[in-house]
Amino acid sequence: MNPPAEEADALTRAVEATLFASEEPLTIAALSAHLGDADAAEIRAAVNDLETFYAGRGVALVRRGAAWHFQTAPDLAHLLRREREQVRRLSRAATEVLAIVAYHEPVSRAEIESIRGVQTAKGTLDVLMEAGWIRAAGRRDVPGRPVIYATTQEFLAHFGLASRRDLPGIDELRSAGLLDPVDDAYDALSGPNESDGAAGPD
Amino acid sequence: MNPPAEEADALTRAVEATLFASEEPLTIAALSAHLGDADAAEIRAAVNDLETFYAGRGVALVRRGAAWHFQTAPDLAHLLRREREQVRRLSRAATEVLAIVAYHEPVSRAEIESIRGVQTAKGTLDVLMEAGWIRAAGRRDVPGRPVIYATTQEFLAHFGLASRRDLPGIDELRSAGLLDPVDDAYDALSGPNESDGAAGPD
Amino acid sequence: MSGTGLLFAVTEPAGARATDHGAGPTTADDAALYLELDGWEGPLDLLLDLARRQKVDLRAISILSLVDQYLDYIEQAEALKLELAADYLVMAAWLAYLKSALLLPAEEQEEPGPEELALRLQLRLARLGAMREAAARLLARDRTGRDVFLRGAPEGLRTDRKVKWQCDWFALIQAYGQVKARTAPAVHMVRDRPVMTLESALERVAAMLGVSRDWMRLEDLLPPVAEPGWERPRLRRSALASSFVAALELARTGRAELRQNGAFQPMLLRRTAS
Repeated sequence: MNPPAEEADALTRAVEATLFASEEPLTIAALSAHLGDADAAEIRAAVNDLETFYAGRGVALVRRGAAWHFQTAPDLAHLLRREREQVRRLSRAATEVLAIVAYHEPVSRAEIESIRGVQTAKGTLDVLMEAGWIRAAGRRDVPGRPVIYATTQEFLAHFGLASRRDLPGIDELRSAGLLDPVDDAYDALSGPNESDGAAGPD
Repeated sequence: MNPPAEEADALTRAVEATLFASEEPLTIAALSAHLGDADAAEIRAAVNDLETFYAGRGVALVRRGAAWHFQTAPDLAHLLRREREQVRRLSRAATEVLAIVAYHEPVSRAEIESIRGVQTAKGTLDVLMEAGWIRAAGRRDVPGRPVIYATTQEFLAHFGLASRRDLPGIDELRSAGLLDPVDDAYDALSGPNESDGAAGPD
Repeated sequence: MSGTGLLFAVTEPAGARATDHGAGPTTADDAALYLELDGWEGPLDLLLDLARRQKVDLRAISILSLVDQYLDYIEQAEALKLELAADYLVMAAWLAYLKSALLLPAEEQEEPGPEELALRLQLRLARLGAMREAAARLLARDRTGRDVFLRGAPEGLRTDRKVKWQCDWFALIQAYGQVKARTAPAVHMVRDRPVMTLESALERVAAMLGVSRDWMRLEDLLPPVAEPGWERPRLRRSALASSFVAALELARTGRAELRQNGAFQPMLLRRTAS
């Protein structure tokens, strides 16, 4: 059965307790600050220890962006799901906009609309911002200086992504050129000469 | 270090995740109901396993009455509530008020204001009380019964005074030049400049 | 809105139609194609869905038959008097143009050519399709609060900031000294400053005017700097002021004339003629 776990050292215990008690994911820096400016390398080692230690248990220590948190093991979802409040239901439009922001970030509203071929209601972006999944991330340096959007740490945490590199299929989409604008893709397909011509007068 | 924990069996993992995710302590019966009416004896065994397993870690599985929950190891409770000390210099106004209380105690706010010649913000007295240097010392037996303030033992300790009698008297202040009108002190400082001015346009 | 039953079937646009202009494969299962108006996120979305029904790789779709499917859909909707948003109609017009251009002989084409437009449409559909799939895969992940759960009752971390106030003995004493100095019953001791009184200035100016009838600068009537004590700027200033007032007084009583050639010019005076 379950023998007592191997004795954890003091710092590992402290990191474990802090991550358990925290209401939000903590970065190495936040852990270090909370634990009296402990050495970041040692904190990192403790976190890695814990990650290994909890592997295969009912609870797992996972990385979300730069931060870490404990959560239940995904394969136990069926046991825990009942009686839980439903997670936010997203409209089709909101889901698509979220995906476009995540795969293309940073991206302007006009760029989102050009991919979807339809105007995006202001409310759609608001819903995603209210959920804490996207944020305004500055302005694009083009005429009109449009606001550009990017995803947040909370987005990564909610969808169980360690980083944007973990977005499903992002590598294939990128290598297939499906994340490039249509103009670029067209130029690439029609060869350099033709694209020169296309850029000419007329 | 921390090797991966020994493989936990399915029920133990489920109990672990359920207790982790629950917002309140769970009894064996509640756990059993939650986990598809699992056998109470098996649940109990799993709970005992977990209790042993977590002994000595940063997190402990503890029993509250008939119910179980995870909590931070008691010896690490101090990590949950940290105090950060921030050193700040007392403002000029607060220093004056403190000095007045020290020389005139017990003294009401109205009296402090009449000595200072300016209104005293309520916050100023609060700061001094927070610092532990003054305290409310009853009420003056006059109409309105205003609160009167006096210094504390901590005040004496902080300023290295055996008693209030150690505060320098008015004569000593005068001989130290501390009672010179501010204007004269200003003149003394700005003397040379002024003579330049006199030699100005002729 | 989705519950309002705006469902209708698009009848198969008779395979003959497609063969008429010899374009791409006809789609076999369109007879059972149920479309819900509210279900589309714009014309591109509708096109993408129609393209999907061709059941081929998006790169291999027949644009011509896609155009036909779209135009049929719009026709059906109009026949049923369903209100179509303007952008669906704009797309229909554009696709009709594209279709005619694709069927025209190549030499009569304008730039950009229909092949380019078709390819660009295909690229757009591929991009939208990719995002639609990505969205579905994203939503299928283990989501917090649905599949994985955070600690139900975290103790929470709190950092209480405590201010440690700092003040030293000297600052305290100095502050009290300043309060006392500032508010002490103000006995103003005017310091005995060396000044030239009006009387002495009057005496001096009158005496010096007596010497000649030439115009003299007021400054020249002041005690010379070389005289001990008179080099002090404050005293000189006092002497100048008093001498000026004395000059005015002499002019008022008719004993002197004053003249100034312009603003800020030297003040000149001389004894009156009498």
